[in-house]
Amino acid sequence: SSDSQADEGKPSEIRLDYAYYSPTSIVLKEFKWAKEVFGEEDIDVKWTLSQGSNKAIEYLNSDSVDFGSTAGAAALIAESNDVPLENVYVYSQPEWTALVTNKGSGIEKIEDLQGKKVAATLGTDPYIFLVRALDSVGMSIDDIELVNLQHADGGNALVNGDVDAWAGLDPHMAKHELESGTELFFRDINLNTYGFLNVREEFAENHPEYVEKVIELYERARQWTLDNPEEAAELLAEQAEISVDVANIQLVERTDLTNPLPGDEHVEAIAAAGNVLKNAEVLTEEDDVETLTNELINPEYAEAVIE
Amino acid sequence: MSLALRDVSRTFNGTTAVKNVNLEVKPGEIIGLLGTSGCGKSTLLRAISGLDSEYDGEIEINGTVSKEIHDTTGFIFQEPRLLPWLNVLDNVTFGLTGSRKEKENKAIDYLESVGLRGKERLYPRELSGGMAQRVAIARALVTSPEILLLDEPFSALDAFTKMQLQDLLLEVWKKYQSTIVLVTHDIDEANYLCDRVVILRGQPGEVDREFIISQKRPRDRGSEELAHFKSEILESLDLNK
Amino acid sequence: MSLALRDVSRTFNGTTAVKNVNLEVKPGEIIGLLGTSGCGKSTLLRAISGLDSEYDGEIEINGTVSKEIHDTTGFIFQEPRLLPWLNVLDNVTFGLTGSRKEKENKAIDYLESVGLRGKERLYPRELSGGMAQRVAIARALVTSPEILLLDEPFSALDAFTKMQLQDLLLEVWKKYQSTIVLVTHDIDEANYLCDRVVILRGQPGEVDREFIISQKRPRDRGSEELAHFKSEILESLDLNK
Amino acid sequence: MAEQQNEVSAGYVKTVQSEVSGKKAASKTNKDSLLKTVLIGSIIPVALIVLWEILSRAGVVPPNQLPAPTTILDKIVSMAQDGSLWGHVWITTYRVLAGFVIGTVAAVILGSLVGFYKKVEQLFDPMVQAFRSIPSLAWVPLFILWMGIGETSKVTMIAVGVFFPVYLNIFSGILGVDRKLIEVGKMYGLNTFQLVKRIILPASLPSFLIGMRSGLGLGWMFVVAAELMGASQGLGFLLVFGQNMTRPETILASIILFAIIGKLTDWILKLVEDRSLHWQDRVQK
Amino acid sequence: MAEQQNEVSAGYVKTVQSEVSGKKAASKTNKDSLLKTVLIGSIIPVALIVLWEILSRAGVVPPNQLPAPTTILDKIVSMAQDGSLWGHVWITTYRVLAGFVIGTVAAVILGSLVGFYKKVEQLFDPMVQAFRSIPSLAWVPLFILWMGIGETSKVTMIAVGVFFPVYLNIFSGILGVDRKLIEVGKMYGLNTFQLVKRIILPASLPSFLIGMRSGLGLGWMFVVAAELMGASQGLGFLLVFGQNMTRPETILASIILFAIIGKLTDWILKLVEDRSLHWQDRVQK
Ligand SMILES: Nc1ncnc2c1ncn2[C@@H]1O[C@H](COP(=O)(O)OP(=O)(O)OP(=O)(O)O)[C@@H](O)[C@H]1O
Ligand SMILES: Nc1ncnc2c1ncn2[C@@H]1O[C@H](COP(=O)(O)OP(=O)(O)OP(=O)(O)O)[C@@H](O)[C@H]1O
Ligand SMILES: [Mg+2]
Ligand SMILES: [Mg+2]
Repeated sequence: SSDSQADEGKPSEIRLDYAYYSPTSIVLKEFKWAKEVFGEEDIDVKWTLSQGSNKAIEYLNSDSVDFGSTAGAAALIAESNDVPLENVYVYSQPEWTALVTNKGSGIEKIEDLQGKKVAATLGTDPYIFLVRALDSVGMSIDDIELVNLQHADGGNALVNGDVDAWAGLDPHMAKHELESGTELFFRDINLNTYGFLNVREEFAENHPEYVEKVIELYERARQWTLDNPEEAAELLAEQAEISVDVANIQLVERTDLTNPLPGDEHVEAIAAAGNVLKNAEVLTEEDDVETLTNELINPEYAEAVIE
Repeated sequence: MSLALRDVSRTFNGTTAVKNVNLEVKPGEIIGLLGTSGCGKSTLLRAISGLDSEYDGEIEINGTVSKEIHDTTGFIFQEPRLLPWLNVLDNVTFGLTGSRKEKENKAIDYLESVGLRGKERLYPRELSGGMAQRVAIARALVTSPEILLLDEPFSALDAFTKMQLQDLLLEVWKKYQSTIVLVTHDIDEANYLCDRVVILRGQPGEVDREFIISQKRPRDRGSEELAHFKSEILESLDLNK
Repeated sequence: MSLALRDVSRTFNGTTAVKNVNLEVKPGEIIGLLGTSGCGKSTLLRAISGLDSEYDGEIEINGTVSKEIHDTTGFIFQEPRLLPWLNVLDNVTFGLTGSRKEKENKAIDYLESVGLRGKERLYPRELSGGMAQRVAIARALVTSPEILLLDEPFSALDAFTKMQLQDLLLEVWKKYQSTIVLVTHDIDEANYLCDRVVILRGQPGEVDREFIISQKRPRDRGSEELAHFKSEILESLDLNK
Repeated sequence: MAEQQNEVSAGYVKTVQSEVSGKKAASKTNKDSLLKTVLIGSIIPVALIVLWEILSRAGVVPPNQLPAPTTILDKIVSMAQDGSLWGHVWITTYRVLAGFVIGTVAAVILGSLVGFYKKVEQLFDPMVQAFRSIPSLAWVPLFILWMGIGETSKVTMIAVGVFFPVYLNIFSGILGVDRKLIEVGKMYGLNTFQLVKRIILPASLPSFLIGMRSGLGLGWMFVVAAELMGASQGLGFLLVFGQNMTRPETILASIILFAIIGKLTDWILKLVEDRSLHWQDRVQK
Repeated sequence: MAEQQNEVSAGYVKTVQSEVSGKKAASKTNKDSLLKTVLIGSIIPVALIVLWEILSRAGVVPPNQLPAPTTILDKIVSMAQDGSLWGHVWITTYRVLAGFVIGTVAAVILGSLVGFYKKVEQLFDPMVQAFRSIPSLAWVPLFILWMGIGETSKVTMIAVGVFFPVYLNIFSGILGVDRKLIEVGKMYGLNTFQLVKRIILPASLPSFLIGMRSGLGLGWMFVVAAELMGASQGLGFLLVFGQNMTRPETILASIILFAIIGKLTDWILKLVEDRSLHWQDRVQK
């Protein structure tokens, strides 16, 4: 909106999102560092909760936030639909999705899924993960019976026996693991598509230096989290109202915070995801994955901050 | 069927509408119920019909005391109360049972009698006030009830039609020997039709007087005896008295 | 106000209800409209009132032809048509303007006249048929309309109350010099009240005869002249003729 | 029907005949006026769509947020061509209609009982009223738990949506039935069931029909929640899919399909309404 | 009021007084019967809850999907203690009420115009009927787009939900008003506005009130969609949050709060209904 394009490149307001799948955003919000930094310049800081990648993109698309946290693949899909966003920072490499089944179901590897009912939410990271997992053993989505369920419902459907397997998502996945004894029978952190911090293109154009300032803040939060993993898990547990155990699994075991700089590995991962998506007709024929990926990922700002 | 009211009273929210009404009606008798407006005539009819059961006292029909509705009772309400979603014919056949054909034939007979032949397909909203009342009359008479409760049945009719329908009522009465209680404001009508005229008076309404009219039917509407009754009845209605 | 009907006809879905009615009413005149049930009396009143504008022909009120509703016209409908969500008092004050106090005082005066003092707080569903009709009469008279259209206003009243209200009507008429068109089935009533009685006949209804009653008011209800008119009117209503 | 008057003596059969021919003539004018109604009714939507198209072409509304109507139309046409459209439309319509029938029947039964018996009202009504404000999405996990993810849970979900407005309208319709008419039925010795069928339902029909129309609308709304339960086809699925994929033209295509089909089904009910309420003494507008 | 009859001559003022004292007496019996009503109305819900608790304790329902009522109660109590409960309840109630008022007012205005003028009906009604079947979730992206994620879009979303049933009921209520009563108004020279106010609205009040109650229910349902638009508080938020975080007791706590508060607000409307429809000539049950 016009607010964010006030005089001389200084925005009157910076609108950030926070999400329970982006622990650093929670840390940042909780310690009020953004307020501290931008408050000095008379810039308002506004936080909005994103309940999922699709919501974050909706907010970016409608100019309701300036920065939005999404999964990498979601950002790619958004890019292909002309949502004006750029990925400027990688807030984590999470292993938030894996393939899950009930103990003793007899499913031990991907091939066992042949003809089975598998729950996933179409178009989300777990779905992409499922497609890529199947792809890795030469199967396709047509070899299984996909049941489209929301993440939480998918987990419950698995426990109830309505489906045989589930492309799960944390914290649901961790919780079911702890409480219902479900098992992750296929995991591969490299098939997850990273956590992308995206900025609205218009904001980046008008206030490039503030993009950098936000990245600086994220870096500060990342450093703090790396230094204080336990406290971070507690903070997450408290904020997301999940148990500390679940938070620990999610944050300590399954999140890698070491590489925040968008780079070749991310481009590759996204391109690979893009190709799978194209085969699954989530992306259309006209979409050129390489171009899209390059348009999406812009490491300049992060490079300036992180050296 | 015989009918007996014993000490019937009715109170609405603390206001008594009728008080201690006693009345014995022999089978086949026609009773006229006259009284000033609001003295409880309709209330009494509702009690007799069983629609209202919150009266005090006893009502005995054919020897049994009950507050139920007798389905051998026909009621012509003070308003036509036609069912607006049914046309004239269906309104008249409403209370009949049997095959469609039979019911309609019967109904058409009575519609003929009340002068509404050819109006079978009209809906209540297309009727004039008097036509609606005549449909209601046909609807009640067609079921040949053993007890007939009539609440000002001919009030919305012109003098001539009224006479015709009075005669129709007598015909039905003769044929089925119905016991009839007729509420009316038309003293001539009461005199012409009734064996006995009961005058209610006051608020709460109480039985004031009874006139027995023993003249044989068919009666002469202009007879002197009836004229004499008329002036007496009129006098007993006078509020100033 | 003067009133003139010229060649007024009304057709419902292809069926003509009244045909070619012509009528001139002088200011302050009381016209009685008699006719068999369903011959179009109410239809005519509705046309005069302006509620129905789909008639053919012209209706002139005080020299201007229009199909609008005149708000100096009062209408007592054939049914009471009380607003069920208003109590008696509020129903009567419905058409009045001014301060609440004023309106209520006026209304209470008229309620007194129609014998319903003390019933101000009752709701329509708690009224007897005649009481409802009297409320409707009070509601129409209280606005002192210049033209009064009455559709069987006293039909649900006992003989005595009826006479009282006929006299009330004459009082109002005297005071405000209203022009009155009165539909009634009671020939005595027409004779007692009207300057002129118009008889409608047939289906579609057409003006059949007119009787001019020049006797001065107050009239004697038992006078021989009126009795003579009565039998003549009765005869002209006879359907068999 | 002008002749009828002169032939009153010819009577009953004649009347019916002339009424029939009258109906034929009426149906012709009906067609004309239907056309006119449709035309007038299209003015505003068409104007809005044209405006929207112009704004889109002029670049005022960015296509990534609100694609132009032609883009959406393209989307719908392409879905129609590859055949997927019919699948979505058909399965959703089927679910809504099935849920509608079940929900309406349940509402009629419970609504009549509650409207008629004070004890039943006191027992059930408070609970029903409390359930009424639970959002459709809240039912989703419970329904999956109780009924799994098959068609049963989907149709039941829609039935729940339909139930409440129908119930509410029936209940109040019955309460509003004029005592005078019920008494007529009682005088003819009707038992409770007959009374409901012959007096109460017809008398409360206006309210009932509005309840049905409200309920049908809600049925369409509940489809989304229903199709969150393991559907892979349907308009609600299409909508959520479009939202997950940030595909505005899919979202808007599904919205427009909802509007069109919803309108069509409502129109059928409205026809029924006009047919069955012709006896109402309405003011001519 | 037994004395009233004997004091008719004392007249008007007296009548009012005795009516007042009559009301007092009535209010006492009212209280008793209210208590009784509440008790009877609780039988079924209480029985269900007890059954549920027993099943939970016996392990028949898995606690990670459907926690026991006591667990849910604990959750609500703990939310009440840490104060977050009031925040959720208050903000949602505020949104619903604001949306309810706006939606109702809009529906009354458009509904009256449409009910009254044929031209307006032909212009607007078809479009409104089409919009009626668009699910709440479908509006979310559009509303975010048009109005951002502030309170405006949330309240508007709820207003949209409230609008349709109120509109539909008003419209049909007006059509169903007895021509006879409207004519009375016309005879007294009322203009259109007065006619609506003094005759049409009171006469269509039963229908209107049911529309309001339906609308309020829908308002509660639309809250979830509304609070998908960037809310961080509210019952709808709580529900979706619980779903996203797999917290069944949060989900169920929010459902129960929806039911309770929804029921309370409905009960207020029902009281208004009973008050304002006492004139109806209803059958005593
Ligand atoms: N709305 C309508 N639609 C169709 N026909 C109607 C309508 N209103 C009246 N009619 C017909 O017009 C004729 C005259 O009706 P109207 O009400 O004027 O009679 P009336 O003289 O007042 O009779 P009554 O003394 O019984 O009240 C009747 O045949 C009636 O069926
Ligand atoms: N439902 C009711 N609630 C309260 N009061 C009522 C009710 N029904 C009737 N009343 C009262 O009972 C009294 C008698 O009414 P009823 O209808 O029996 O009179 P009526 O003799 O038939 O008069 P009319 O000749 O005017 O029809 C009236 O004072 C009326 O106000
Ligand atoms: Mg009476
Ligand atoms: Mg008439």
